[in-house]
Amino acid sequence: MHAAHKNHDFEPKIAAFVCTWCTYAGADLAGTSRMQYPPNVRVLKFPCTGRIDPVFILRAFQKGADGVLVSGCHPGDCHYMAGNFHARRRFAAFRQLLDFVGVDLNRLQFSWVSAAEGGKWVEVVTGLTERVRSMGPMREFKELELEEQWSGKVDTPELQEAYEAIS
Amino acid sequence: MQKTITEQNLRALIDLLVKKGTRVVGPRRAGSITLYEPLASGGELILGELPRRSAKEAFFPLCENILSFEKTTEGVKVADVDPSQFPETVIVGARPCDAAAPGILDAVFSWDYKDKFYLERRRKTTIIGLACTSCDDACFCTSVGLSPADPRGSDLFLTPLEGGGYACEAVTEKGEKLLAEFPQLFTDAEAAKALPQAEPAGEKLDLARIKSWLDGNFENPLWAEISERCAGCGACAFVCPACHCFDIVDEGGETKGCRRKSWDACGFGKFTNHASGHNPRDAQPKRYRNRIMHKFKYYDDKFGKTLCTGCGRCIRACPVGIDIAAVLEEISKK
Amino acid sequence: MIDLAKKIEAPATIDITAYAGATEAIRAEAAKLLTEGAVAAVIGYIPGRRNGTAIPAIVTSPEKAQELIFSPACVNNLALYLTRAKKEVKGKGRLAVVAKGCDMRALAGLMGESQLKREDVVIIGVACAGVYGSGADRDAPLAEKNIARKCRECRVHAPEGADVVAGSLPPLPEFSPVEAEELARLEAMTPAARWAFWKEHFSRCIRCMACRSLCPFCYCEQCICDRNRPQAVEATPRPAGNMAWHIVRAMHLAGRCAGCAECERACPMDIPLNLLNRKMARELKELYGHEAGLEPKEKGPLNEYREDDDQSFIK
Amino acid sequence: MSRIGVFVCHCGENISRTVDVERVAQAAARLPGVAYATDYKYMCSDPGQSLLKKAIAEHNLDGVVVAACSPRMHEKTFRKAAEATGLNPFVCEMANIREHCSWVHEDREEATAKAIDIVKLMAARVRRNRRLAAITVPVTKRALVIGGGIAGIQAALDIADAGHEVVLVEREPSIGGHMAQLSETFPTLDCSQCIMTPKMVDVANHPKITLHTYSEIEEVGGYIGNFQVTVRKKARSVDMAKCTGCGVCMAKCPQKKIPNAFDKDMGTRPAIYVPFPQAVPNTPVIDRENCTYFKSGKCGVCAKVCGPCAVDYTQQDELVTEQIGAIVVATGFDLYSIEPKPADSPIQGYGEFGYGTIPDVIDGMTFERLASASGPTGGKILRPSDGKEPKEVVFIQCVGSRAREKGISYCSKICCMYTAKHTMLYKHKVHDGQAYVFFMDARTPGKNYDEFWRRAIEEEEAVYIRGMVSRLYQKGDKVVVMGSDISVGIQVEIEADLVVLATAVQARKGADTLAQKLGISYDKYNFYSEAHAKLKPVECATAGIYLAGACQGPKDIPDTVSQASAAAAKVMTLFAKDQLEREPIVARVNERFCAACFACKKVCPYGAVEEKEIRDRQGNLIRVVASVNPGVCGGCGTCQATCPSKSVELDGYTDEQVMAMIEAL
Repeated sequence: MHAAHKNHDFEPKIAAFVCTWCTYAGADLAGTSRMQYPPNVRVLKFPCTGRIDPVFILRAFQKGADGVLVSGCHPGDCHYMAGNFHARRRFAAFRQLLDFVGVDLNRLQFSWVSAAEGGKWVEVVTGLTERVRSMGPMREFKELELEEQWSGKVDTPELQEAYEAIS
Repeated sequence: MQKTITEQNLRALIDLLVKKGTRVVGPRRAGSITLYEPLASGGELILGELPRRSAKEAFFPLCENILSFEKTTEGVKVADVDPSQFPETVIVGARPCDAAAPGILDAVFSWDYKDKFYLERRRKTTIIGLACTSCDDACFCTSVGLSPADPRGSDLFLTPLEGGGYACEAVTEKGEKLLAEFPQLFTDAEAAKALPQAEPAGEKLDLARIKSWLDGNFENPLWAEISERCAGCGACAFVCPACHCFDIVDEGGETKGCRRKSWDACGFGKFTNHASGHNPRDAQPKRYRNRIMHKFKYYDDKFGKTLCTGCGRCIRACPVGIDIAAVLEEISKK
Repeated sequence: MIDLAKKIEAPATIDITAYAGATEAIRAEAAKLLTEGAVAAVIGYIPGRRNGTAIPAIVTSPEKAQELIFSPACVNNLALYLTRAKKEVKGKGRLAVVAKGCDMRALAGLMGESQLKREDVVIIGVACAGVYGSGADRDAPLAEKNIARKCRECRVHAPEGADVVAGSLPPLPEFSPVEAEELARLEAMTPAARWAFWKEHFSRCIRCMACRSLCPFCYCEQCICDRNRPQAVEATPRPAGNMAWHIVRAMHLAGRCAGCAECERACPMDIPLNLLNRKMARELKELYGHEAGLEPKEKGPLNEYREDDDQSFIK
Repeated sequence: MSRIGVFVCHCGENISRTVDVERVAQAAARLPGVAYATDYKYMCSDPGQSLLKKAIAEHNLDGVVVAACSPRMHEKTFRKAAEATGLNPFVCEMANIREHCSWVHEDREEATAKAIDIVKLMAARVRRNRRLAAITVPVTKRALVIGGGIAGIQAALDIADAGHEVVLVEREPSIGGHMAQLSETFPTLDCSQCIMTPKMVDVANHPKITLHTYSEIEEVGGYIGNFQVTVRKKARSVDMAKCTGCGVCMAKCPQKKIPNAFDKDMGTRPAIYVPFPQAVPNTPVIDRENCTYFKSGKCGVCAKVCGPCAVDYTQQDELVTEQIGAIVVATGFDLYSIEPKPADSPIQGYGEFGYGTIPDVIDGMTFERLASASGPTGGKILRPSDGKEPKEVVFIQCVGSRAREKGISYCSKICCMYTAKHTMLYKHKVHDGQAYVFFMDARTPGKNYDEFWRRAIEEEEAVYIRGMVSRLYQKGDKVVVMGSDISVGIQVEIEADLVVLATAVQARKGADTLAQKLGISYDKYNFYSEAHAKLKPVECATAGIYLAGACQGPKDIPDTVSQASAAAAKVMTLFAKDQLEREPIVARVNERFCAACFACKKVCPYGAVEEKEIRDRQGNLIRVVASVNPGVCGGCGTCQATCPSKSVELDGYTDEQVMAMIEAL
C-alpha cells in the first residue's frame, strides 16, 4: 500500500475536499489503523459534499493544485440526507464543463469513502497522487495565471522566473 | 514632392521594426475579428478593416500591474512597476478616429496627477495613421469634427493612392524620424491621386449647441427614453477610443499579489456603488446620462475637448442598439 | 408544430413577408392593451437608425405602439426587461412583452425561478422563422448565410403558451446545424486542444460583461464575480480571471440557460459563448432528461436529484 | 482576527515520532496572524489545557489552532478550554497532524512539511472564523400525535403520563387502528381487544390528552419546539358534548345495510354508527354519503329519537389550530390488495389469483375478523361465499411482499407470524380442518416467535409447503391452488375451501401528502424515512418530528409499542428544556443580495428555507427574500453551494474561510 515516493522529480499538490461525517472520518480511520499513503494530499473539511462549490475546485487548480479529490458519504448515508445527492449532480455537470474547456479529468477525482473505509481512503489518495505525478504538473492554470494582456505585459526577470518554476 | 510607400514596403517596415526590437502594433486577425495587437511580421497586418477595439490600449492597457507586494516576516515588500521597461512601440494603420484619441486623452492623464503609466507609453509610441476610404453606417467622425482623412494625432499619416501605395505625410518629429530611419522604404514620387476618402452619412453636428443643451438638462425625460433599454454592460466604453475610466484592485494571495488597474465603465451598475451600499447613480438612465455628459460636456468644461472621435464602435457593439449618433442628433435638434 | 413535409420542400431563402403580418398584429395588440390600460408598457422592437436594425423599445402609449415592428433584425431577447436586473422597467407596472419562441423559453425559466408570475405579464408571442446573425448582411433576404446560428437549429419557431400569437410561419428551409457540428468538433479534440481553443477565445475577453448583462438569467443582485471578499473570480480582464469567469458563468447557467444565445450575440469580442451553454444543456439532457424552458419547472436539474442518478464517474 | 495561538501537540510520541513538532511550532510562529506558537507533550492533558488557557490570557489571543489529533477526538475539549478563558469557542480549531499525518507517513521530512501545511491551512481559516453564538429556540411543551392506533396511543399515553399535554389526531371516528380489528395476537394469543381497549379508555380519560377523532391534519407550519398545526375536525353530525352514547339512534336508523369496513365489509352497519362497539369516543357519526336525510332530506329519525338532541345535521367541518412543540407520526399502514392497479402504478395486482374476484380468496385481516369473537360471524370460521365452514384452508405467504415482479421488494415482516397464528386459530375452531401454508421461508426472529411457529406445525399440524403458488381458480365450490413444493420438486394442487393471502404491509394511502405537509422525507414505497437507520431510528431528519410504528416500515405490535415509547422518550427529552440549544453551524441569508430565486429552498433537505416578505414602514411589500430558520437548518450548506450569488452562507464554513484555506494550499 505504501508507495515509495522518494526521488521523484515532481511531487504533485493534491487538494481533497471531504465531508466531515464520512470521508474525514475514513481518513481518521486510516490513521488509527496506521496505514501509509503519500503525503501530497491536503484535506479541507466540509460538513457535507453538498457544501462543496464547483468554484472551490476551480480555485484550487488556479491556486496551484495539480489534482483535486472530492469525497463524501456513499449515497443514502448522507448525514444530511440529500447533500451528497445534490453534490453528485452538481459535479456530474461540472466535470463535463471542465472537460469541455480542456481540463484533463484524470486530475479530478470524485469518490465515496465511508467512515469505515480507511483502506479505500488510502487507495483513492495513493491512486490519485500517483496518477497525477505521472501526468506532471497542472500547467494550464498556472501558466494562465502568469499571462497578461499584451498591452499590460512587462517582461521582467521575475516573470520569467515564475514561468520556469512551474515545471 | 511627396513621400510614398508601397504596401509591400509598409509590411517590410513592420518586419524591420520588429527585428530591431520595437513593438509594432497594428490591426491583426484575432479569431474571427480584427484587433490592434502586436504584429510578429508585416504579413500579419490587416488593411481595410477597423479593429473591434480602439488603439487606446497601447497607452492605456486593458489591464496592467501597477505594483506587486509580498508579506514577509520582515514586513511588506512593495515593488513598483518600472515604466522604463515599457517597450518602444509603433502603431501601424491607426484610423483617424483612433489616432486622434490620445491627443484627447493626454489632457486627463497629465492634468493634476501625471499618470506615468499612460504618459511613458505615450512618449514611447509612434502612430502611423491611415486614411479611410470606406466606412459604414455607424461611422460618424465627420459629425464630431474629424474626418476620414484627418491626420490629427498621427505622427506619420498614410493616404491610400489610386493604383496602390500610400502617400506619407510626416505630421510630427516622430514621424519624420521614422521616415529618416528607413529611407530605403519610402520613395519620392509625383503625387498620385489619392483614393476618394470615405463619406460618413451623418451631418456635422453643432457640438456647442449640444453642450449648451446638456448644460441645462441634467434632469430630462430624454435620458430615460434613450436608455431604459440599456442593459448596463460595458461594451460601449470598452471599445471606445476615448473612454478612460479604470478600476484599481488588489489581486493574488494574502501574502503575495499585485495591484492592478483595469478598464471600468460608467454603464456598470456598481460603478458608483459606495462602500456603504449607497449608489448615487442607482438607475441605468443616470448612468447613460453620465456617459453622454462626460463625453460632450464635462470633458469640454474641463479640457475644452470632446471625448468622442466618431468611430462608431459603441454603436456597433451595443447589444441593445443604443446609437450615440442618433442621440446626438436628437439633442442637437432640441 | 412545424409541418415537416413543408420544411423539406421549402427554399433556402426564408419568405419573410409573414413578418409584416406579425408587425400589424403586434401593433394592434399593443395598442389594445395600452388603450384598455391592461398593461403599463409593451416591450417590443422599433426600427433602429441604421438600415436593417431593430432595437428594444418600452412603449407606453397606443400612438407609440404604431412604431413597433417585427423583422429579422429583432434579435434581442426581451425577457431581459422582465427581470429584476431591469428594475426601472419592471417598476412601471404590469407589462406586455413581444417574445419569439426562443424568448418564451427564458420567460418560462424566469417563472420557474420565482422571478416572474405568469399573470403579471401579457405575452405577445410571435411566429419567427429566424433572425439575422451577428455581423450578418442585413440587406440581403434572410437565408442560410445571414441567419443566426441558433435559428438554424431552432425547434420553437411557433411560440407556445403565449397570450396571443402574432404572424404566421413561412415554409422553413432545413439548415445544417452548425453549432451542433462545432460542438462535435470540439468534443473530438484532445483536452489540450480544447484548452488552447478556449484560452485563445477567453484571452480576448475584455470583461465588458455584455454576456452577463444581456442574459435573462444573470439577474443576481450581486454577481459572485463582483465580490471581493472573498474573491472567487478575479475581476481583472487577464487570461486567468477570464477563464474562471466563463467557467463560473457556464456553471451558473447550467440547467437554466434556455439557449437564446444573447451572451454570444452581445459579445463584442466574438467569443462563441453559446457553445458552453449548449454543451451544458446537452449534458444535462443526457444525464437527467432535462430541457430548460419548455415549461415553467419548479426545480431545475441541479436543484433536484434522483437516488438512482448516474454516478459512474464517482469511484 | 490577527492574534492566533498555535499549540503543537506531541501526543506523547504519537506525533513527535514522525513530525518535528518544534519545527512545526517555529514555522507556525511565522504565519500571518499568528502571535504565539508553542509545542507541548500532551495538549489534551490538564496541564496542556492550562497551558492553552494561560497563553490565551497572556498573549491576548483571539484565535486558537491546536495541532494535534482529529477534531473528532478533541475539538470539544479545546473549544471548552478556550471558552473557559472567555474566548468564543468557535475561534478554536484543530489541525489534524496525527490521524492525517504522523500516523500515515513515515518520512520525517515529508511528514513535518505536511504538518506545517496543515497548520497553515487551519491558521488561514481561523483568521476568518466568526464568533458564533449558540442558538436557542423556545419550546412549546405540547405534543401532537398523528394516528390513534397502538403506536399513537402508546406514545400519547407515555408523553401525557410524563405530565405534558398531548393532542391526538385520528382520521377514523374511533381510535384503535388495526390492532382493534385483530382477534388474537402472536406469540401469546392474547385477545387483542382485551389488551387494547383499556388503553383506548385511558386515552379518553387522560386529563392531559386532547383527542380529535374523525379529524385530519390540514396544515403544518413552524419548526421544532414551535409548530403550528391546523386540524380539520370533520363534521360528525353529532354534538360530542351532548351525546351520551346511548345508541338509540343507531338502533332506530332505518338505513342498516351499509357494509361495515371495520369488519372488512362482511357485516353491515347503520348510517349513524360507531365503527365497533368498544369505540372511543363512543359517539356515533353520520355517514353522510349513505344517510337518507343527507341524500333526500327525508327521514331525520335519529334526530327525533335522540334524547339529548345531540344530532346536528348542520354541523360543518371545523378547523382547530394547535401550538405544538413536537410531533409523533404514527399513521400506521394499509394492506396490499391483489386487485388490478392503475397502468402507471409501479405496483401490480395478481391476475393469477383472480384479481380479488374469487369470493373465497380473502386476506389476513378478513380472516382476523372471521376469527374474532366480536366479528361478523361471532368468531366462527365461515367462508364468505356460502357461509360454510371450510375444511381445507390454504394460506399463502408473501403476497405482494418480496415480490419484485409485483413492484414491492421488501419483506412485510409480520406475515410469517400471523399466518402461523391463523393456522392455530383455525385449528382451534375447526378441529377436523386442515391448514396448508405456502411459504418461501419462515422469518421468525423475535422473542418466542420461532417456538410459536414450530408449535403451529408440530402441535397444530399445519402443513407447510415450501414453494410458490402460481395460480388460483374457482372450480365448483372449491378454489384450486396450483403451486409447487420446491423441497421435493413437485407440482402441488390443492382444492381448498378457503384461501387466505398474507398480503403485504404498505404505507398508508396519502402518506406522501401528509409527509409533504410535515416536511419529512419518505422512501419510494412512501414509508417515512428515519434520520439514521441505525442511530436515529425514531427521529425524522426534520427536527422535532418523530416516527412510531408501521408508517416507517412494516412492524409487529411489540416493535411498534417499543418505537412509540422511544418516540415519546425523545419528545420528553425535548420537553425537558425550556429552550432548545444547538450548534450555530447554520445558514444565514444576506437579504440585501438575495435575488429570491429560491434555489436554496429547493435543495434544502430540511425545509428550513422560507420566503420572507420585506415591507416598508407603511406595510407595502418591497421584496421577497429567502430566510433560513435556524431552528430547522441542519447545517449541510447545500444551499450555499447552490446559491448563484452566494447570498446564503453557512456559518463556520463561509466562502471566506474556504477560500482562505484554498489560498493557503
